[in-house]
Amino acid sequence: MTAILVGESVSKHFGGLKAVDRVDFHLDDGEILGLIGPNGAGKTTLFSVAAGSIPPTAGRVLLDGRQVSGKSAHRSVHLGICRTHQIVRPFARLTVLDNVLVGHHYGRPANVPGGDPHRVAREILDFIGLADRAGRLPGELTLAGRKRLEVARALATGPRVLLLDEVVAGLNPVESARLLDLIREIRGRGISIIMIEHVMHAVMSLSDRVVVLDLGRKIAEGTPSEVATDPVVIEAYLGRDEDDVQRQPGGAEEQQRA
Amino acid sequence: MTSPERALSSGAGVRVRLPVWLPGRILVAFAAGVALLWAAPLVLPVGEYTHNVVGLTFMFMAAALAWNWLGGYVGQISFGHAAMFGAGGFVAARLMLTLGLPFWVAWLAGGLVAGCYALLWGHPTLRLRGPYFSIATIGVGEATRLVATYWSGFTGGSSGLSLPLGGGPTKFQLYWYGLYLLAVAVGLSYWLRKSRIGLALFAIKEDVEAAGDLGVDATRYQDVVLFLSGTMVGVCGGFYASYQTFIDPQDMFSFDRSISFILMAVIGGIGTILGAAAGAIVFVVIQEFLLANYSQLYLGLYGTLLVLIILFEPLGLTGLLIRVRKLFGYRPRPDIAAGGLKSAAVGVDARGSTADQGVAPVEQSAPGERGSA
Amino acid sequence: MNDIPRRARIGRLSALVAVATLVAVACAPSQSNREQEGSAAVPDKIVIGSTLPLTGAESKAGGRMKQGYELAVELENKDGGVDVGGKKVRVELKLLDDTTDQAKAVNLAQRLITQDKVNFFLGTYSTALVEAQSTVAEQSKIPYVNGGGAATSIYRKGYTWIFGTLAPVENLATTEMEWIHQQQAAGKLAKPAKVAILWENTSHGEDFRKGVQDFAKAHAADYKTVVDESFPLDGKDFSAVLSKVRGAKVDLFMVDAHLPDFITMHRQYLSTKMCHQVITYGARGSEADAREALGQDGVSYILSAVWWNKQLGSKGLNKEFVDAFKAKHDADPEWYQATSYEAARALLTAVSKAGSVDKQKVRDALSVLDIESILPGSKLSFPQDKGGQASYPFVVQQNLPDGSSPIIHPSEVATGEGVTPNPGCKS
Amino acid sequence: MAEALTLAVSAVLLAGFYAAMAYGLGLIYGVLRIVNLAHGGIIMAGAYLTWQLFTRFHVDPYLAIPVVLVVFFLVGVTIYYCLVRFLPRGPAGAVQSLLLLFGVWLIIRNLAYLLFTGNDQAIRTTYSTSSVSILGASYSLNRLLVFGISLVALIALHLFLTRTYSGKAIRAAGQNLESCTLVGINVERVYVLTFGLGTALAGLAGLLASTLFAFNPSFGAGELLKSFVIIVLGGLGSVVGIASGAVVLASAEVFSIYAVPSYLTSAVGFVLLVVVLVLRPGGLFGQKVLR
Repeated sequence: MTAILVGESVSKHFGGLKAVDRVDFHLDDGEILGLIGPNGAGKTTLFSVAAGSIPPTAGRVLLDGRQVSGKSAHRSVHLGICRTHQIVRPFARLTVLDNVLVGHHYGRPANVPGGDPHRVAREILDFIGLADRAGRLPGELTLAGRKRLEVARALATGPRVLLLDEVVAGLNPVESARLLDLIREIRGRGISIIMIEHVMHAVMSLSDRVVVLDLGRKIAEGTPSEVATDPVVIEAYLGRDEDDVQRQPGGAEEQQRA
Repeated sequence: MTSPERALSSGAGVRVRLPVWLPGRILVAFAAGVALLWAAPLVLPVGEYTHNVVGLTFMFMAAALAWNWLGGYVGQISFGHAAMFGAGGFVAARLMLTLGLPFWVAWLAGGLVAGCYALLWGHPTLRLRGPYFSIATIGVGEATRLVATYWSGFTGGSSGLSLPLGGGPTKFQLYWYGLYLLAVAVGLSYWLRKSRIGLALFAIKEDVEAAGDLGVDATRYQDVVLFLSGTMVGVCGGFYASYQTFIDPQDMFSFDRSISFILMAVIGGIGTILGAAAGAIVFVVIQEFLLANYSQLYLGLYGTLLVLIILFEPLGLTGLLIRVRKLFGYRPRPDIAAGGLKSAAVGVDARGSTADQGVAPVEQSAPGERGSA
Repeated sequence: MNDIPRRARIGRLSALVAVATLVAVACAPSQSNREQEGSAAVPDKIVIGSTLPLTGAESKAGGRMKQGYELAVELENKDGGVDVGGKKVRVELKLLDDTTDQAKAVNLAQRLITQDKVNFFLGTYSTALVEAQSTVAEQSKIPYVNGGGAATSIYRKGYTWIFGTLAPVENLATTEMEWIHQQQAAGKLAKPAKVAILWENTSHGEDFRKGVQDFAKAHAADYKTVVDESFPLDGKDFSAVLSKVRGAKVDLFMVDAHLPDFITMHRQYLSTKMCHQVITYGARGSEADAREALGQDGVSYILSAVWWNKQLGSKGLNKEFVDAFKAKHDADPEWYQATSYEAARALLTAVSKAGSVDKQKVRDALSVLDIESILPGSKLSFPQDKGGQASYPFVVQQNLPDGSSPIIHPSEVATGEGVTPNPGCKS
Repeated sequence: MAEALTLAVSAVLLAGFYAAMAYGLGLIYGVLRIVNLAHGGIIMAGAYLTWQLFTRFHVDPYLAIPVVLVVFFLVGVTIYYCLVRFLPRGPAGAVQSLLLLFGVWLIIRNLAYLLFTGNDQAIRTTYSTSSVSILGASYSLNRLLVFGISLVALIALHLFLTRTYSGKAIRAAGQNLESCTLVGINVERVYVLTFGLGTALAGLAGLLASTLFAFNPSFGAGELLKSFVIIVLGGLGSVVGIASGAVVLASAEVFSIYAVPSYLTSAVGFVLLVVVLVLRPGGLFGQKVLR
């Protein structure tokens, strides 16, 4: 198997805080890679760097050998890598369909053929299971619905690599089970996936491989079963609680936007 | 799809495929409207004064629409559009005075200069959002006004510039040029709103980062919109110069001028096409009415209007219209009701997939209620 | 539709705009029938249009101008109206409020002229508004007399329908300089004298500055301009400019400012213990508001020049005017009422001299008008070489510690003796 | 050299007034994250109230301070309860608040026109033009007083925000809303308090202005814009920042006389504003929130 996405000693510092610290990772073609770690491990930050939302302090991320890090988010999307948000952020005053159309119109890499946007968008909604909601506002959907919408929008950009940030978090068992099947099907469509998850059974059941971050460093990597038994990982999870650490990267990002 | 020009030039009989976002009926209605307004003064017995004021109103409508592209579509409230209005006006006036260029060339040139000036300060400041951007625009506007007033070499300083009388078109003729200005503005507005670009702009307005994560190049689109907006407002400035035949920096660049654009758009319904235009009409009518009668009350009236609109009907006249139509059983698509845009999805509805249209309970949500600190 | 690159769309869009513009330029029906001939037949009523800033920043001045216009019309109507070719015609004044706003001043003039078809026009107040409004009058070829626009820029445009009773602000400066020159000749002032000119950045200020500088240049041996700064309206802190003046050790402190800036600046001037042989703020200083805001000591010995002063009102026309005004408002008129009164009177006189309400005839009458006047020099005419702007000396006043402000120049109307150098300065 | 020193001192004195002018705007922004466009109107109203108290009841402007503070605190509370309260929170709300409060400003201005006409008013006390001499140069007593009062206000505000419960609540609300509600702070009350306080401070600025300048109903526009510049220079919503921002602006204006024609000195501030916004959105002194 060839690696489609490669991270070379990626680092992201906010002031003194090393949110991500020299992390190497790779994602093989058609693979589902689980990315886990306690709060403040720097998972989301790593996503943001990989998706080009924020530039890395050092290191780089390559998609098929082409650099995607340090560019603006929209460029990365056009190169075929798309991320979803932990807290869903749909365009509240656009219909579900229009939400998807945004991704389809503007996210597609130049080489991906368009076809009739509405048909494509409908297909995606069918596939994701929101077809009957096409004309509604995101606000009228359930949380599960909005999470699906988040994924649908990302799919509409015709990505080759999909970065899913806690898509099943907050869903009831039934809903999350459905969503996990969905993710498998997505992989079935030849899209490689990295997923951040706190819901362990989800990661363990779905991932081919798992990377564990703690305090910005990669502390373990391997098959679900391997990492699950890795003492370092267990220590990291039970050892400390860094809720406060979690705050700062967020805070720092806030400032950057402001 | 075929180009708008062809679409326009297609006479009766000729079949032309129009873009999804441009239904034939809209095009026809548009053409008809322009034609009617074009012919109106030739047949109707309107007083010359009214005639002229209507011409001026056309220009204000165009300007309000142009402001709306930035303020309404992208959600960047500019308190500094007077800077472009003035720039356009003075460049145009200068070109007419010193080079004796034909007025419309001068207008376009003025507009382009204004557009470029807008880009000059806009490109960096558009990274800011919400109040930050608004504050920046206030700074730009005021700084521009002061410099312009001081730069008597170009603007004639405090004594302004007077155009040679009888040079350009008369106020009477300007009616039609105002109409063309408006037509262009409406056309652009429709394009910016209903074509896919509209989708991108709205996405940017709703959540700039999320838009970026879906591949929307926010910077580029905001720049394009600001440039168009600045250019259009600049051309309006040129028109104004020709209309008044005397312009002076204190008036052209005044803060109140910037405000008037905002008022028009907000009164009519920020982010809507007909709204902004209607707002301009209301604005002018109010002024014309109060002018003769209660001139000492007009400030307060605008103030009250602003307050009421923001509190009770953030969509302004458009919102009111929606409410009224609801009384008569009209069920707007939820996104319209929420002040969203009825975009490419029009095409879908046309394709008969309107099953879910409007069944949802429509709660009138103020634009951006979703926003969280 | 979706495979067309965005650039192409934008390109096509610009094409569309271009096409639209070309079409636009192609056709615009030209002026339709406009009845331009002011029918020579004598009507039974003459309507005079006018706008004034009755609200907004200039409301105070506007209100005073209104009194002047109205008084003149009233007196004219007392004996049945203006005599047009032997027929007495009543005069009606149609006066609207332009709220100190250029665009409104223009639009209202438009309305009065094209819609209400007024016969003649009396101008608004403050240079900026008159400047904008006069273009309308010129375009629609209607006699336009104003008592509120002083800037020469208004009259330098080669307009032929615009007349003004306010002498240029240059004269204000010149008249003051004349008096100063006399004092200097009498050895009371430094020679050569170092001059500081501070002027508000408006046409008013520009003209003042020009007046002082021209005079100083003309007498290069006697005057040296060492500070020449403009300042924006409604400044909050003048310490920078003032310290420049202090640094330059000047003798003549020549400022042109409107009331709020005068008060703010002079307070700083006093509280930083500055003092000069001659202090003037142009037209400011003699008004009650100034004394109110700065105190008697604050304004003492300040030189001010105005277009008219009631102290001129002892004889002839002046007496008539002042008495009539007192009778009506039981208050003393100020220069605002005087210049506006004269503007209206000049227009009406021109009408009866023309013996017709024909606009062209009246304009001609105005251009050759030369009448007795209440203004200094007691003659009023609108010399064509001055573009229709009346020109006469100002009256220079000086505030004295006893609260009086006698006219000290020109000597023929002087009611008191000027004091210089400023006794207020110790050491 | 001596001249430069004199200028420096007058710059600092001016900064005093500027800071007083900006506190209110900064406080409200820091907590509610809305820009109070009615600020200029309140300053104007403050000046008129002081003037009325002085002319009708012969209350010395500086003795009127408590009255003005109380009155405008209530005004602020009213504005909040009747209007601002209904705005949606967050960015969209921020934009709407701009328009809403601008409307309020227009109304206040119009009221002032109706009540007091457009004439310029000024307050002259026995000491209006008296002066104090420092290092050889003499300075306006009024300006010194204004500076002193502004300083006191700064310290008082600082103590209030750091020492009292309500003050800490305000700062908390300014920093992190969620956790506020978590620890059971009544956010609504905090907002009312803040808005009232901010308005009261604006009223105080009006009072101070009335002792220095002549004013009319359109007074306040310039003050509003300068307050913007200041809170942006100082980092939106930081009290100490505001003071520093005021000093920067005042010095820039006073000393720019050497660089640009004195007419353009006020433009300097606005250029500064845009540049800082773009280069250092956090303000010259970093983004400190009410600390």
